[in-house]
Amino acid sequence: MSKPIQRYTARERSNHWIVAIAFVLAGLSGLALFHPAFFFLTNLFGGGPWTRILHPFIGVVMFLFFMAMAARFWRLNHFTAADRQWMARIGDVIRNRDRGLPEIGKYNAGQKYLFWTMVVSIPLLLLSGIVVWQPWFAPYFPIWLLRIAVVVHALAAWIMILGIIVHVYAAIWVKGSVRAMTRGTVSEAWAKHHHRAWYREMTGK
Amino acid sequence: MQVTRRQFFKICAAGVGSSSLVALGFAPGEALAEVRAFKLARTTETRNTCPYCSVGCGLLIYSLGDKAKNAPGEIMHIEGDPDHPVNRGTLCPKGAGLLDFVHSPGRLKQPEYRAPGSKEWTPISWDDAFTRIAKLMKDDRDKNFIAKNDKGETVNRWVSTGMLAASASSNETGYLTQKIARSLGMLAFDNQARV
Amino acid sequence: MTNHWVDIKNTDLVLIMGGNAAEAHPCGFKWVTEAKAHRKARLIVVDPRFTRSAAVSDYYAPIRAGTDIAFLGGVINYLLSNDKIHHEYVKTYTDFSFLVKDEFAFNDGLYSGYNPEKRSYDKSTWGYQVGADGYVVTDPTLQNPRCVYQMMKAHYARYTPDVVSSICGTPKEAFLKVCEMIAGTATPNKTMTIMYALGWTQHSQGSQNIRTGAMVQLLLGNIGVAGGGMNALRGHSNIQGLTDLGLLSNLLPGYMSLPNDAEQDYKAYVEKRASKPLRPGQLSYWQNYNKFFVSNMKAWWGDAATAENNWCYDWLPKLDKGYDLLQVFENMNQGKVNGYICQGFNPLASAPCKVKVSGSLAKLKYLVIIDPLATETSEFWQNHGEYNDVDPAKIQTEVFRLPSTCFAEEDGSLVSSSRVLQWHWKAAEPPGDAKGDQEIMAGIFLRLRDLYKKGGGAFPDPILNLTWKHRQPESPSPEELAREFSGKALKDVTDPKDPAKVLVKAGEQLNGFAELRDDGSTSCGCWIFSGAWSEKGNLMARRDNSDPYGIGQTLNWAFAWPANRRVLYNRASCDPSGKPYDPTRKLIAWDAASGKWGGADIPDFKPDSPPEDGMNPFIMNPEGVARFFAVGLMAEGPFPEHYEPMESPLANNPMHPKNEMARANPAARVFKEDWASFGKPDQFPYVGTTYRLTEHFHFWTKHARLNAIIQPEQFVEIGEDLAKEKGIKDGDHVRVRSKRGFIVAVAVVTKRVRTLDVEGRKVHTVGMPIHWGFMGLTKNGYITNTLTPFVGDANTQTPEFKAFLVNIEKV
Amino acid sequence: MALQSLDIKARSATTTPSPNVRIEGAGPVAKLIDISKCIGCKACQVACMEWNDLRDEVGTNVGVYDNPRDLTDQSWTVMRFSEVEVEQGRLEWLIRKDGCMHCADPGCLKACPSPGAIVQYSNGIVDFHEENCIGCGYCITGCPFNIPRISKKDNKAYKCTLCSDRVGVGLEPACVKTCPTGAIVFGSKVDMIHHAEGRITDLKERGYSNAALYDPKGVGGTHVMYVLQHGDKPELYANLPKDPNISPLVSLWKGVTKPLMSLGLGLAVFAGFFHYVTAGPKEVEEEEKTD
Repeated sequence: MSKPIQRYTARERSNHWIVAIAFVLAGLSGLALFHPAFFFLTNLFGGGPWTRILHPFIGVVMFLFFMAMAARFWRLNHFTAADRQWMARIGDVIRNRDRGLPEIGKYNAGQKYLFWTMVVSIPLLLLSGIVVWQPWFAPYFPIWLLRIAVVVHALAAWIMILGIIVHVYAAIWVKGSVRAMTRGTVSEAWAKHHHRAWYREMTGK
Repeated sequence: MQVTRRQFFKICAAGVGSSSLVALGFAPGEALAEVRAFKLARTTETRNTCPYCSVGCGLLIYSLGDKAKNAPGEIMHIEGDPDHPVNRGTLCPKGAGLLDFVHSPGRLKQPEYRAPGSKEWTPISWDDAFTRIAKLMKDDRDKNFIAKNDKGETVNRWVSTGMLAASASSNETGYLTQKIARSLGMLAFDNQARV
Repeated sequence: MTNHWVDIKNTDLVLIMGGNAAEAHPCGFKWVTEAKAHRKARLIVVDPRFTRSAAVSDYYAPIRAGTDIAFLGGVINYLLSNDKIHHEYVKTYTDFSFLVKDEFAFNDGLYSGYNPEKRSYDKSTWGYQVGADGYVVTDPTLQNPRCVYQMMKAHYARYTPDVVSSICGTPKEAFLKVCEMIAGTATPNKTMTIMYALGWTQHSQGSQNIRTGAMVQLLLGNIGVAGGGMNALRGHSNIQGLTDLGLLSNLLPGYMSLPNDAEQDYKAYVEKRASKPLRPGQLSYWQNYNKFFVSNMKAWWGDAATAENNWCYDWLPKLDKGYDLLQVFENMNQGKVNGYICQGFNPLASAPCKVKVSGSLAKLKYLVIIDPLATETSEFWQNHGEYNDVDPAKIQTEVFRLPSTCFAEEDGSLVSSSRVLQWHWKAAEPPGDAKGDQEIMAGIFLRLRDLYKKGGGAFPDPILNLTWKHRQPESPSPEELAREFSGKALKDVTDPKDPAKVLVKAGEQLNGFAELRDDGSTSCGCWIFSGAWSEKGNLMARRDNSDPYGIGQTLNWAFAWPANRRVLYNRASCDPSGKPYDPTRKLIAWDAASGKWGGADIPDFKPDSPPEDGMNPFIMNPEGVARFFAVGLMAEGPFPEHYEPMESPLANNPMHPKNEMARANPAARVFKEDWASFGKPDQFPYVGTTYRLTEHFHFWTKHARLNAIIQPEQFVEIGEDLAKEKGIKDGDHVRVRSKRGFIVAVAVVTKRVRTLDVEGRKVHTVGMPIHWGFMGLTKNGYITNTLTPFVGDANTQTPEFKAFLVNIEKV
Repeated sequence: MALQSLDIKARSATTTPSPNVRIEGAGPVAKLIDISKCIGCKACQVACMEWNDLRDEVGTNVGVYDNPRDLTDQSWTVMRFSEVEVEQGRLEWLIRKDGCMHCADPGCLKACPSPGAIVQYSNGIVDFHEENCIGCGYCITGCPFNIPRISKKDNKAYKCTLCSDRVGVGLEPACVKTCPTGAIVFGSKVDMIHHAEGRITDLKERGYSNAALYDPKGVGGTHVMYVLQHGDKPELYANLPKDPNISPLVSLWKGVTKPLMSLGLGLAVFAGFFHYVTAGPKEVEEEEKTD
């Protein structure tokens, strides 16, 4: 058995999971207030008023830690020529036909898209969230702005949740990925297969 | 954390199941729709007349309780008397706010006395107040009563003490006050009609 | 009110002038909206401000404060010169044809008999010509230049639309539009009601303002008819009742008057008041004066009042002069008053010129406050910062503050502006140790009586003999007192036409004042209230609101004085033959079959006097008719004349520019020292006027949180032009100053107060609501009466709160 | 009048129909405010506070008659004073009683996320049930008239209930009863429209040729209506909206997006699931070999 390769440090993993937990909580509480079908989720938070009280604070936690994470991974998420080739073959990727895919670095184009989606939607969520945040900030904004904000908030949240569904699924789908965020390491084979450029960088092979 | 195929299947099934169930309307805790309880249900209704202007609007005063001995009624709501031919249940902002006049923090609750030169009130009993006032009045009347004027005409007047009578007190109070004032020979005696 | 609140719905035109009914009497004003909705009535508002009444009016005309007589004089001129009068009515029911004494004259603003030193008139020339038969001489052709019609026409011919517009600042076309609308009600089938209040009374010529209005109504035949009348909208819930009961310095109950020093002879006192008819066949109801008087004395002094001692006539105090509020504060200021009792009255806030009132109170030895609320007066000695900056250590007045009950905590009756006595019932116990007013008055009186009983003293007889037959002497009950003023028979009262017939048995309650006697067999504490509590019970507590005629005459609702009559002078609603002028609004009519007057109201008339007997409708007047010529009854003259307010922006009276004596009311009493307290337009160029707001009641509701919420802080209103001139914006704090002091308040800049063109120049008005003070839940404020002048109407001495001079500056 | 009917027509955040089988009796109710009769006395404000046991702050005067300055959790109705000269030289003091309009298509109810916090009765009253209110303020975004206010005391939304407690026992709302001039009347909506027609005829006869009833269709009509002297210019009355409707943004947000987005999220999960069971996991062969 080959030596595992360190993909995320303990700090990075902690950061990710704080954002992830905050996302789950914000998402569930947000959904609870979004559609009556999900209102039962308020019970997870101690009822409607508590859900309303907690949601924005969770959101702020998510925002702050996401910003830290984004700063950490910013440079790694610039698109390259290999990403474009990879994207051109996304159909093969989905169908698990990975042979001949370009060598890519630590993140593939899908992961980068997710990153930038988050970079756009999380600040949008924060800004629109502040505008409608009762009782602290909402009274200071005009109603027309509140109306824009609720729509922006809902759209941004939707896009973000969609992205995260893809992200979670991808982690489940691509075997060997989850341990990168739990234990911090991936197998050599995994790295070689999915992120060969990064693998070379890490191992010098 | 390694999720096996079997585990994932379970999670998805549960998620799909629960979300579809709630979407069909199995939201927990059916919301109630009850209005605020009607607060006059067993109150006592008393007919009265607005004490402000002279339209003389009829009032219905609602007080808590049924006048049982052990529970003195407390006025908790006042609205217009719909039977009254003039106001027909309506009240102006003053009449509509009478509850807060009845319960005003400015209501006086005990007799008070302010000594000459003093900066404050001190409580005084009713009996002491009446006795002291009567003494002051008698002293002044005895000293300054004019039985005859310079021409020797009988005039029987006392003008060194005066009185202003209420304009919202009842006829019964007004009548009694008039009777007392004139029996004392008072002339410096007016009511709000003057201003 | 000659008519009553609900009756307003029967009108075709409402003139609100000298009042602001929507603001001050909203629930009564409802009947204006009813008249508008159901009779297509129009509403005219004439006021210095565009008021809440104006907000729902059909026509608004601005006017300079204090120029109402000029305006109404112009209306009279318009009606006479355009012949828009109710001919039969004025000819038959008024003194139109009466001839005036030849000596009577009017020269450049002054009537004959003026004494400039005394500022009063010798009124001996102000009368009708009386013939040898003792009756007034008349000229039914109305041609004689000395007849009232001709004299009045000549008097008001000077009030041309141009003159009116120039004095009042009312645009000429607005004035003419109002005249035209008013003139439309001269026909028998149209009527107008006039609603007025303190906007007419609180002037140095207040009584004459009202008289001029009444003259307009008489010309139009609008007095005594449904939907007509002169309707004084009284300010307080029982100000009418207290006036009816004579709680004014010169009155006895039921508008009887106290004797003056010269009236040493009881018979002469009565004869002067029990006027004989001045025209043949007239009722002159005051001829019954002695019945009312004797019954009153019997009510007060019971068995002690006998024919031998003239029913205790000498026990009544006699007047050497008026002792109105202003005179009493003047006396107090001169150190002539030692004690003062304020029962539910707040003179520090309500009386003019706060500095004088406050200084006067400080000269008292003792002050007794009886009130449900902590009033400003009760703390006149207390330092409340800028709002009442006094030094308590220097004020040697002993002050008692006795908590009394409020309406909700007592039984009793109040008289509304409609003259209806309405009973109310106690709903709760008073707070803390508060006591009812009757108990408080009894508490003081009984101790006084004991002191006199034990130790004697100055003239104790009226005190010791005052009737006090109460089951609980220390707490006379409202029922007992109501029965006492309503009256009872002391001996059997018999029918004068048939002495065998007993009308009321001894000990029984009387049915009305017709049963009063002058032989001591009846007792009645207030003759006009007689019958309010008869053997049928407490009529004031009646609650049948049925209105069988559909014109709002709910005769079985409570009890109206006199005799449950709802519209005064209602005989004048019928023509001389006894048929209603307007059958659609029939109040009464002569029913030949039964030989009686009857209908929707109690006839204000001898009920069985047939029309052909020629008795006229105004039965309280010895003439039997209404007077345009006031004979000697008004202080400043028989015909109202325009005078400037005591403080006016004009240097002279435009009607009499050369006569300084006729600038302001020549008969208005001014105390010597107060002349110096009047401001001049060079220092105080703007017209100040004070008024009430609908959100508050005087100085009471600032203690009620709900009312404090809806109008929390003192403000003054100024027009946009003045605001621009002075650089004042909405919400700025301004200082308003008169010669007598200043107030600081928030500025409300509004289109509703407009600049007027008066005598070729611009006149600005500063409007000041009165409701603030240093007690209560609203933001503390200055007492507005800091600014007002210490001068009153020449007849009533009601202070001139409505027109004075101020200056204004941004703070 | 079927004033007592407090059967439920709609509830906020409730996807199934409310009990709806009863007929509506004499039909929905309405409060009609005749601005041409209103003297701005604020009796309605006081009666409202008194009946509902509310006491707003004792504020300050800022140079106008409007007090309290605006609707609050304690002031469910306020008078708004406007001095206008519609014709040159003819001043009018238009005074509008502001408060909840009880829309037939209530934007607040549409926006509210909390089941049963906002209820519309079959008589037309739109009532807030504060015990279910979570204080999110969405009702504010939904309301075309800027009515609901979140209390600083308890973070719950408050507004006029049309005195549902009084109407529920057959009485008129407190403001209606107290109105001294009869500017506010209450009854079945049909009667109120009839009454308004009479008022409009009267106003036209008095020269207000544009007098009209304000019962805006954009919100399905309202159960609080105005008679306006200048029906063509509702904005004269302290900016009464000329053609109010629920903001398209709110309609979008609480309309199609709500189910579509939910569906979208559901589909994403399904898509993942079916991808997994069809395409299978992405496994690294080399690693399996080495295992």
